[in-house]
Amino acid sequence: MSLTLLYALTGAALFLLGLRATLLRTELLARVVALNVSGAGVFLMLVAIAYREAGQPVDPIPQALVLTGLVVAVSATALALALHRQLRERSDD
Amino acid sequence: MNGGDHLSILTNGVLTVTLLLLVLSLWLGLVRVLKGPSLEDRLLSVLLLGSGGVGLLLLLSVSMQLTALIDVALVLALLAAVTAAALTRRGSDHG
Amino acid sequence: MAEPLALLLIFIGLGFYLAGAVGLLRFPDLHTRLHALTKADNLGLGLLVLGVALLHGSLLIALKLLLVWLLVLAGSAASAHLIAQHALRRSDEP
Amino acid sequence: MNGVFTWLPDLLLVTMLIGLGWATVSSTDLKRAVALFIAFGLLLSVAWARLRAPDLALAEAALGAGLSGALLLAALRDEPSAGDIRKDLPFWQRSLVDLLTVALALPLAWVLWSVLSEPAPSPLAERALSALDRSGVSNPVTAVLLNYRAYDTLLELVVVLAAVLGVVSLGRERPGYRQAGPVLSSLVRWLVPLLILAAGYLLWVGAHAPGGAFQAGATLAAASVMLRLSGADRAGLPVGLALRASLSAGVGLFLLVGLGLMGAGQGFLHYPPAWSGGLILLIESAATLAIAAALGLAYLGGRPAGWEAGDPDPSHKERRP
Repeated sequence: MSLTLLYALTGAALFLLGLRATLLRTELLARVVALNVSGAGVFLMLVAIAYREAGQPVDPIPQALVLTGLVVAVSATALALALHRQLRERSDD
Repeated sequence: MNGGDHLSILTNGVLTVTLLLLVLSLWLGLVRVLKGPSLEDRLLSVLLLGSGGVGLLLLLSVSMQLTALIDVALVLALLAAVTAAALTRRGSDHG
Repeated sequence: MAEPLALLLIFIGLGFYLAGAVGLLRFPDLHTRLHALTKADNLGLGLLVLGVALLHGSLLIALKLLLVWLLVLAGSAASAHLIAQHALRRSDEP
Repeated sequence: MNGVFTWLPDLLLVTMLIGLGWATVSSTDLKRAVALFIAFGLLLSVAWARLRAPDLALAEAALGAGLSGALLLAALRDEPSAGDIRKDLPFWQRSLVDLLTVALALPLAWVLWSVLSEPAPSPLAERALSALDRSGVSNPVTAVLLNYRAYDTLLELVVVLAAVLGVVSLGRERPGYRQAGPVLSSLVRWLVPLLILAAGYLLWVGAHAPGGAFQAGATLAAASVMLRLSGADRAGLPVGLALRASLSAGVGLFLLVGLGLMGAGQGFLHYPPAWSGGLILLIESAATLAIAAALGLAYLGGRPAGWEAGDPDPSHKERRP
């Protein structure tokens, strides 16, 4: 068991937890949060794969992918929340 | 957590113990996030988690010999108050 | 003999963290919990910062660490105030 | 060294992450879920640090603590009540999802286990690292983002822009906040300049140390969030044309540089080594501005006053923080 494997398996667990909740929850806000947890799991898998023991340089490519992914995930969350708000405002009338 | 060369093996071992203790106290603080009961109570422990996170990053900056982690701690410290502000602000009069 | 001293400082600092966490858990209401929390932030992180600065042994890094501590101090004081005020206001109006 | 002992902190951290993730997604109380998710983000930033990804830790610290928490708390404010509105799916659907999860879990765990048990050399990583001295920067992550895979980053910026245009086109912004009291306004008065300074610092060091446009943009956006929370309705964002210009600055300058290089006989975004350092800094500065404007606008949650040409200029309503 290596540090890579430990964190990659954690990432896999979070991915599955989030995915399951995204499918099961019915409230939109809860779904958005669950999807974010799921995405974090994917990021964790990628970064764990990029990890190298001290003394060797880490793999910069997955890290760069995840860096842009973090910003994209937040923007997508903002879009989902805006959609959610519109949906509610329109169904209230 | 792996150490570098200029620290003795003993120091590294002790640092691991300190990391362990800090993560442990965060575990304790986390129970309050889970129990609540109010949102304020929960975010109070998120505050503890924030300063605990800063502490963890600083300890890791020694044990992993990665001084860039101090910059991360700096950003985390700068944003420590945003969550509390976001929680406690009320809408403007027309809102 | 900077290393043993540094580690000692870090340990004492962690004591405050643990005490803060236990206080957060055991104290009965929001205001006493706020109190427990600020101890961890102010003293715990302060001592930890001192120890870490000794271990790094560079003046520039020490200054940066001091800045980190001051920022957390100011941030947590402001947050604690905001949360206390908010809770007070909420209990005023049913 | 004795492996298990040095790993105990990691084990605790990992169980904390999974526990928090579990509690977050299974909370019926939405307030609880949001508080837990904010805590989750904080720990994630420590995990990135532990995995020797300080670039990611910086971005996560700025985004998790500054933006997504505030975004979710604002969304929570709109929720009608904290009442339990959960509707459970029918039994067969729940069983189907559980079955699907297990069916995914087993092969995923098996693949990770068999692939990652032994460290394998990564030829791509070696190539990326060996070309570093020709990339114009010495931070490998920045080199990947803005040199080797500049295409990819350009398109990521387009995605962010598209998402924010989606937010803007959906409707008006969320109502603003009351004027801040003395504690918050004095906090904002020194915090916002420091955040701007920190963003500039991150942009600058990104060439040779952890940092760069994404981290700097997220930090700058946090300053905007802070301004908005203190009662400044514009959140520090520019008005009208200037806002549109800053939103599109990243994609625009990126394209301009790419096309310019094509015109000069190079490939699209194929920097001449002597110029690459300067070009990368130029693109990164524009991208920082664009990301900050986009995320700041995303926090407003819709079209701000003054977005349309016909809207009255809101700048006279701007209150000083």
